Amino acid sequence: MPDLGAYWLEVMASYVISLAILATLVVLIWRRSDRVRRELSETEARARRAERSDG
Amino acid sequence: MDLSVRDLAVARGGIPVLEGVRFDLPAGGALVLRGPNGCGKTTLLRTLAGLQPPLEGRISAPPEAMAYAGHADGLKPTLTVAENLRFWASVYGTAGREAPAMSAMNLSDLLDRPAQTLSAGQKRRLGLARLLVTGRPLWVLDEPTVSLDAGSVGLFVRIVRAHLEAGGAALMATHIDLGLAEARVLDLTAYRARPRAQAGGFDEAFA
Amino acid sequence: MIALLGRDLRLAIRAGGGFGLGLAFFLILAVLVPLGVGPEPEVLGRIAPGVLWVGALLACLLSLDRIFALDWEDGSLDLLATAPIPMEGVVAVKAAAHWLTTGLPLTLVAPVLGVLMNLDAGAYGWLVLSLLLGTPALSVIGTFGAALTVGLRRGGLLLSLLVLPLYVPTLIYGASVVTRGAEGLSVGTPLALLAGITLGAAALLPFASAAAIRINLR
Amino acid sequence: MSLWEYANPKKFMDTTGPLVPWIVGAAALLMAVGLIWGFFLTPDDFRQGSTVRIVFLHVPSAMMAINIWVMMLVTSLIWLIRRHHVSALAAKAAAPIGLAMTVIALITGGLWGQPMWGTWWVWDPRLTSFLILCLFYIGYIALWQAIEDPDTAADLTAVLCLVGSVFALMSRYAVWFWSQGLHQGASLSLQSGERMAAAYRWPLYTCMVAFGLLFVALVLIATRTEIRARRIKALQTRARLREGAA
Repeated sequence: MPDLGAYWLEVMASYVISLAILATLVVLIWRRSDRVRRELSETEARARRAERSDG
Repeated sequence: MDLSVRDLAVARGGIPVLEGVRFDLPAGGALVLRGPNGCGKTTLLRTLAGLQPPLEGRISAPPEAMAYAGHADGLKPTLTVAENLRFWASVYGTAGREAPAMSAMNLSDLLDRPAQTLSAGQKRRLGLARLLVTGRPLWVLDEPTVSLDAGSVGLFVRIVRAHLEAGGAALMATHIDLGLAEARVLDLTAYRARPRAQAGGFDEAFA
Repeated sequence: MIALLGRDLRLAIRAGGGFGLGLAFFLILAVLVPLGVGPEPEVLGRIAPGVLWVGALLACLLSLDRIFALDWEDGSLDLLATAPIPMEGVVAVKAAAHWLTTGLPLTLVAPVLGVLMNLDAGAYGWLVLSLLLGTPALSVIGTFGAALTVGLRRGGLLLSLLVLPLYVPTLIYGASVVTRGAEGLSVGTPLALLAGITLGAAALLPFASAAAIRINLR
Repeated sequence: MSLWEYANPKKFMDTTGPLVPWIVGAAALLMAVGLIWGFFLTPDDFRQGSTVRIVFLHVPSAMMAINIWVMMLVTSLIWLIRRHHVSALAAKAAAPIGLAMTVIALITGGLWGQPMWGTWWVWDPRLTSFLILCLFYIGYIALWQAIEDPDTAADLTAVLCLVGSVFALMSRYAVWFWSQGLHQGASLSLQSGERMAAAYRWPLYTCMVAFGLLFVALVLIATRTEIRARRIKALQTRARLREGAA
C-alpha cells in the first residue's frame, strides 16, 4: 500500500465511496436486466401459447 | 365545405384502435358514430378535431371550420352564463351572437347565474350554446346529449336540424337514438384495428 | 387572446385565492427569517436581498400548478386548443396572467418587507427594479413547468423539482443586483443578464410550453 | 444501411447483443488498469501530496457527467425529429448513470479540495455547477417516473432536456459570476488535470477511456432492458385486447 501521507482519509474515502456508487449502479442495472429478461421470456411464452390455443 | 376522411388510423396510448376509417360528410349532412364503449369514438373525434395526430390516413376539411365539444363542457364555475358565452364569442371573433344562442337553448332567464349553480342539464345546454356562438359550420360532438332530459334532447335535435338546413354539418358520437331521420349512421366496429405483428417479431411499436 | 387574459384575471379576482397565497407566504417568510436568524440589524441587512429574492421565487412557485390545472379539469383546455387562437398565445397569456396576479404584487410588497429585513437604504430601488425584471421570467419558466406536469396526479412536487434548477440564473443575477446596489457597486452586468434571461425566456419558452401542452392533450 | 436502421428496436437488439459482453469486459479491464495504475503506481505530487490520486476519479466522472447530459440531449433531439423509440429509451437509460457520475464528481471534488479549504464543502463555482447538474438529472428522472404513457413521457422528457440544457449552460456562467462577484473565493481550479506531469497524464487518460467505456456498457444494458420492458407492456396490452375481443 502506498504511503498516503497526512490526507490518507480523503484519498481512501473518495476511492471507497466512488467505487461503492459505481458498484451499486452496476448491480442495480444488472439485476433489473435479468429480472426483465426473465419476465419477457415468460410473457412471450404465454403469448405464443395463447396464439396457438385460438390459432 | 365538406369533410372527407380516407383510411384513417388512430391510436390510444400508442396502441392502434381504429384503422381504415373512411367517410364523407357533405354540407347539410349529419353522421352518427355508433360502437361499443372504448372502441375509439372519442379518440377518432379528438383526432378529427386536431387534438391528436392520426397514425396514418388523410383528413381533409376546410380550415377554421370545426367546433369541437367534448364530454366536459369547459365552463368556468365562477363566471356567469353571459360571461362564459361572451368569452367564447370574443375568442371566435363572433361578438353579438350570445343573445340568439342563449334564447335558442332557452337559457335567457339564467343570464346572470354563475355556472356553478346550474344543473347538469343546464350546463350541457350552455355548452351547446357555446357551439352556436362559435359560428363554425362543422360540429364535432362527443356524447352531446348526455345528462339532458327528453325535452332538452328534442330541443337539441331541433337546433341540429336548423344548423344542417343552414348549410352546417354535424358529426356526433352518441348511444341514444336522436330521431334525426336524415342522419347517416357509421358503425366503428367494422374498423377495429387488427393486432399487427404476431408474437415473434416486433416493430417500432414493440408489439 | 386579450379576452383570455381578461377572463383569467376575472377568475383570479373572483376566486380570491390567487392573490393571497403568494403574498401571505412572502410575508410569513419575511417574518420567520429574522425570528430564525436573530434580530441583529447588520446580519439581517446583509442577507435581506437573498432572502427577499428567494421568498419571491418560492411564492411564485406556490401558485404555478394552478395555472393549467383548472382549465384541464373542466375541459376548457381542449376547447382552447381547438379555438382559433394559437396555443403559444394561450400559454403566453397564462404566464402574463400569473405574473399580474403573483409576480407584480410580490414586487410591490417587497420594499415593505425590506424594511422588516432591515434592508440597506440604497437597495430599495434596485430591489424593486430587479424583481420587476426578474419575476416575469419566473412566471414564464413556471408556466413551462406547469405545462409539463398538467394532468399528473401529484404534479405539484414534481413541478417545483423541475422548475427550481431553471430558476437558478434569474435568482443569482436578481439577488446580486440588489446586493451590489446596496454596496454601491456597478450593477450593469447582472442587470443586463437578468433582463436578457427574461426577454429570452419570454420569447422562446412559450413554444416549448405549447408543445408540452399539445403532447399532454393527446 | 443508414444509421437510422439501428434505431429499429429489433435490429438494435440483434446488433448490440453480441457486442455487450466485449464492451463490459473491456470496460472492467480498463477500469481496473486505470485505477490501480493511478492509485498504486504514481508518485506523490510535490504540492498536493497523495490527494492528487483523487484526480483519477474526479476528472473522468466530471467529464462523463457533462458528456452524458449532452448524449441525452442528442438522443432527445433524435426522438423528437425521427421518432425512434430506441433513442428515447437510451436517454432514459443514461440518466441514472449520469446522476451517479455527477454524485461521484461532487464527492471526489469536495474531498480533493478538503486540504486546501479545510472544510468538506465550499461553494466553489465548479462544484456548485455540478450540484445544479445533479438537480437537472433528478428532475429528468422524476419526470420519466411520473408519466404512465411511454410515448408522452418520451416527448415531455425530451422537451425538458432541451430547455434544461439551455438553462444548465446559463447556470454554469451564472455560478461563475456569482462566485467571482462577491468574494474572491478559493476557486481551486480542478482543471489542473491538463497541466499534469507526464506521470499522471497517462493513467488519467486511461481512466477517462475506462469511464467512457463503462458508460457505454451500462447504457447498452440499460437500454436493452428498457426495450424489453416496453415489449412486455405491449404484449400484455395485446393479450388484454385479445381477451376483450375473444
